[in-house]
Amino acid sequence: MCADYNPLELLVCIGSRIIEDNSTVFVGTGVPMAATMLAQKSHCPNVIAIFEAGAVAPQMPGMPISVGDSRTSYKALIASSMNDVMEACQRGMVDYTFLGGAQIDMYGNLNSTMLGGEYQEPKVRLPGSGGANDLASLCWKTNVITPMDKRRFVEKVDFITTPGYLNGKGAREAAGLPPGTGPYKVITNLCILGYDDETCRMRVESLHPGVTFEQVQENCGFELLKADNLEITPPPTGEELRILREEVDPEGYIIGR
Amino acid sequence: MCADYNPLELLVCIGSRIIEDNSTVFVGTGVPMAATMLAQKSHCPNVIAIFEAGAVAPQMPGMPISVGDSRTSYKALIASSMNDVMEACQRGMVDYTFLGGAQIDMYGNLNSTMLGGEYQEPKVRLPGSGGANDLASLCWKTNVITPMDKRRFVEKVDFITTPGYLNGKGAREAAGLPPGTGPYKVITNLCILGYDDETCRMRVESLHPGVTFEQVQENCGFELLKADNLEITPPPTGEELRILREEVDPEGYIIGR
Amino acid sequence: MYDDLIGLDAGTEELFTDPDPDKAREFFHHKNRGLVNKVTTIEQAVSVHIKDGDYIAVGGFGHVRIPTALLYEIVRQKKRNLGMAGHTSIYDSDLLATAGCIDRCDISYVIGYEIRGLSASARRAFQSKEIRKTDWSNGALAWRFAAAAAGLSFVPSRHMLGTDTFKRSAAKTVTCPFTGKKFAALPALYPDVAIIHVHNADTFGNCQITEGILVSDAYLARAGKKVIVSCERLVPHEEIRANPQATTIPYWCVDAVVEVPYGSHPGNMPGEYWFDEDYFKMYLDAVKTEEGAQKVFNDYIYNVKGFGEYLEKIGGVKKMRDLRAIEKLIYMNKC
Amino acid sequence: MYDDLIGLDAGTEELFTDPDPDKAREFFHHKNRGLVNKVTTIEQAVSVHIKDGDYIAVGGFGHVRIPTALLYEIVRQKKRNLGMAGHTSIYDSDLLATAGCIDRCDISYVIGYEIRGLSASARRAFQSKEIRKTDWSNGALAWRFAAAAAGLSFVPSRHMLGTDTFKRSAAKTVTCPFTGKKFAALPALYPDVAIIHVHNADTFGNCQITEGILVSDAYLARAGKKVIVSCERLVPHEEIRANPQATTIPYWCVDAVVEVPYGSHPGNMPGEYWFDEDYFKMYLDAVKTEEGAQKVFNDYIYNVKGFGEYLEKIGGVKKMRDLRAIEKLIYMNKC
Repeated sequence: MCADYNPLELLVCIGSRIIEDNSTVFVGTGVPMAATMLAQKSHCPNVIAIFEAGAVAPQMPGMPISVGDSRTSYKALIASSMNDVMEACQRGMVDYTFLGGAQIDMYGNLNSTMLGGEYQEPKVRLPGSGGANDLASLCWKTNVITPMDKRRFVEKVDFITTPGYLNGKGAREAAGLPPGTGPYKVITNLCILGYDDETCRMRVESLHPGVTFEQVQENCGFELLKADNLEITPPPTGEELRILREEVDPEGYIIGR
Repeated sequence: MCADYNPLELLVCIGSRIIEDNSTVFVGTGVPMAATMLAQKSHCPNVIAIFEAGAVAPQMPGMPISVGDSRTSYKALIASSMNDVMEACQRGMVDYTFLGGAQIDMYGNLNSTMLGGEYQEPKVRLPGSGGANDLASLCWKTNVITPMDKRRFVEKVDFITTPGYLNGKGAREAAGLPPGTGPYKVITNLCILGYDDETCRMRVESLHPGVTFEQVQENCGFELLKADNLEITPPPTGEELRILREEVDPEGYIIGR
Repeated sequence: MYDDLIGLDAGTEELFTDPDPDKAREFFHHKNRGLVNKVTTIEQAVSVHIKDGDYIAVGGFGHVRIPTALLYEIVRQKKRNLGMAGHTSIYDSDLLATAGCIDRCDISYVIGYEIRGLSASARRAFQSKEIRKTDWSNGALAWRFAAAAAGLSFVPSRHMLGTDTFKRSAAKTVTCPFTGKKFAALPALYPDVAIIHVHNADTFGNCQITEGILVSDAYLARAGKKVIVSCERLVPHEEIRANPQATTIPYWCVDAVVEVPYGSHPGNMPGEYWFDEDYFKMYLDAVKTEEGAQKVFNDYIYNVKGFGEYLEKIGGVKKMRDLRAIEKLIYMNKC
Repeated sequence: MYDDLIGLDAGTEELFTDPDPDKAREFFHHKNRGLVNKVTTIEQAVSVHIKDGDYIAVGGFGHVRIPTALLYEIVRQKKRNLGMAGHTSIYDSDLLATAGCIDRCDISYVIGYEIRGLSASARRAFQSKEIRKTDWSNGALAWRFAAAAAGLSFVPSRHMLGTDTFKRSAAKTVTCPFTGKKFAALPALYPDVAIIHVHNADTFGNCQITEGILVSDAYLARAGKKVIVSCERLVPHEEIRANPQATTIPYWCVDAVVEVPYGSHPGNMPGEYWFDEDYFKMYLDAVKTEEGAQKVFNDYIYNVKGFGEYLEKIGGVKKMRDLRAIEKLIYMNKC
């Protein structure tokens, strides 16, 4: 069955596939939460979801609206504090995190703080780091899930809220961030991107069905690298979409149905 | 009634009188615990006793054997962690502590670590700081309760486990300890001592009934100062002794009856 | 590109609070340790304990276990020139920023409403120079409270480095004397007043948060020079003593206690009631324009006498019963 | 007098563990996160997870909620050259020092038995050069565990300064970049193995300490590279999930779980059983001489097959019932 799906459903389904069972995943609001729930209800029954307000591994009775609401600690293994879970990240216990942002550059640096203008009087003020800076600094692998367009994928972000590879190889370590951490995958509506080992620049690794590399490049504000073995992303399966629509987000908070 | 009492009972009764109601008192094992319980059952119903393992303000059903045992958290207001209560001290929330030691000098420095020999191979190894260094560094006023003799009250302690005034006025601050803290009273079987404001040296402030200043000096290994208004300590009352023997320490753990 | 960020040793923005632990110790030295009745009214709690110019911090998670009744009262009493910790902050900072109560903010998360989108009025307020800003991360503010709770002036940490978040903070760096490694140094944050909503409190201010997550409230309550607690219900002192492990905030941290059933509406109170999504939708729609914002503040804050009248307005006990049913999964057929 | 102490910038003694947070991170990176059954035997827990030369730390408070069964097994398996955190340490360090298991110790409190006096055998052991010593305070070790739990290499603190305790530590000093004030700098302590006794654990290692104080065990469990838990009873996984606020130690910290009813005897297990004062008296009398120490170790550890036989020897279920009655105040007429 070639299912019909919208771009958000695509993001959630593809995002959920990166998650490994028995790994620890620090989960943000929105699409990442839906992706994690989908993973848990499909191929990762024992993924350990961690929420920044302090909950770990709940059996969520429905889609949380907040990473701090009562659904995140429903039948959780531990309901503790933001300090405790952030310290688990800093200690090296957390494998993955999933983030978003208003801007991202070729090194995976993210902006969720401001667009244009001066810092004290920006054109557009955004929420700020929240936990994003912490997670991208301290978790082992940082994934980004975001729609792709030229306004979002930019040459230079207006503000580095959250560190990617900063300006290239070795820069994170030079700045003082823990070694071995950094961006891992970027899941978009068009493709899956990773990073080149040497340059730390973003590179297309898998094209979603019907999408060409040129289309991706057209929707990106910087020059993209291309993986040697460019793959085709398997589309969302009927079963993935069913679980997503019926069990993960029946109210359509995230997928907008 | 002129009650008959032993030296430990005297120490406990006199010690209990320094405690003020509605103050926070960090309580150590033994005589300090008995003094605090006596205070609570007499003039300080709302003294807040804090125990280093994490308990605060219990309604103790009997004399604890340990500052970490279940009696210290029985009907307590909070049963938390050593970190939490030590941080309360560091934050300035704790008024008094009561300590002991194998040696004390004229500046109130205490030794509970070792006597004689080299550090790695001492003649006599003692338990070490426990919480004493923390409390004497971080609580506002440090009291010592101890029997008095020349072996204990010495010119120079073999090891400063726990800071008094170190070597005089300003030395604590120079070392980096929080300002405004330091030794307050020393309760002995012979007298109550305080400290001279200018020199930070120990000074006799009140003689127990029947004790002369000369007797005190004979039992002390360093030269004592004498307060201008040397007082006579009121002896333990019958009521104090009754509460101590019947309610605080009926098993005689501390007072040895 | 970005080279200036990588070697930066100190943020460039303003530190709004004094991290000096000895000044904080002096304050805590004289804080009352008595087991005295601290129960008061919402009006008195705010008028007595919060002064114009104070720096405040709010417990909970922005729209979860927030002290809404106290926040409304701060707005109603037209407190001005407040500083604020915009830590995991949502409806709380939106209210105070939109109403013009704050003139400076340590931001880690403001304006956003998680999956609901953004508040236009909060965005207008935070885009203006009228609010002086310093940026941090959520972890940074959590650890700044913990540093203050521990009576320190700073703690090391390993995030923020290399980013504009660090540059636009007031953090510095420090070298570890054991490993020679570079860390961020976060200044302790001692708020003048912390306001926290809890499930249960006794009249002395011993608080138990009986369900859900703690965020950083155990630290915040200890860091705050003054602490105002609102609680869903007062409980007998003996109930606290029956389970001392559950005490999150000991009484000695607390200056005032107010009993406010449903005091976190429209927020989620874990174990008690779910978000009022109808209210949030109405609010976020209304504040899209300045006029709309004025009207919703008039209708729900300025022109109501207090939290009791507000509760009637949003649907009263029937509404809260419905939100409880969602929270308790009573009407849900998918769990 | 004492002038040398006041300006001292670093302690002179040995740092027994590596505070490098990146080496610790690398270890934690590869620690299993799976929800797998970790239940094993006392023998296996000790033989598999504790190697000669490891640095261990013991939860509880020396004679309160201590993992006695694991300690006896370490003695019985004749582990050698262990390092140890002598934090609030009583019967635990006495056993290991007397039996010759440890050759180095971070001391904050050893040898003493609080109001019972001292252990002669522990004193003999700690007076000898055979155990390399470094001194700290209880607060220092508590904060060193917390620093490790937070993934740091050091934390600042305000004690120890000016004393021989600082001099004979491996602490250093650090200047606050905000206030210019001098602090002690405590190196994070990541033990190779932490052993902790709790009330309830599930088979995955989620632990709830249901009564009494926590000492530093929440931090210790997170600081330990490996963690062995003994529990009074295994509980269904669902029981943990029913009250996640009560989880002190999450499963991902834990490598092995053993169920040992009465596993803290002769220590006090809050809510379960009181100290066995008869046993402590017997023990402290016996260890006054080396021969007596040898005999009591033979009688109660080496020559018994395991903790079950030990329990029979000390009076079995009847004895434990009596200690429970004292703990529960059932026979006490003064409460």
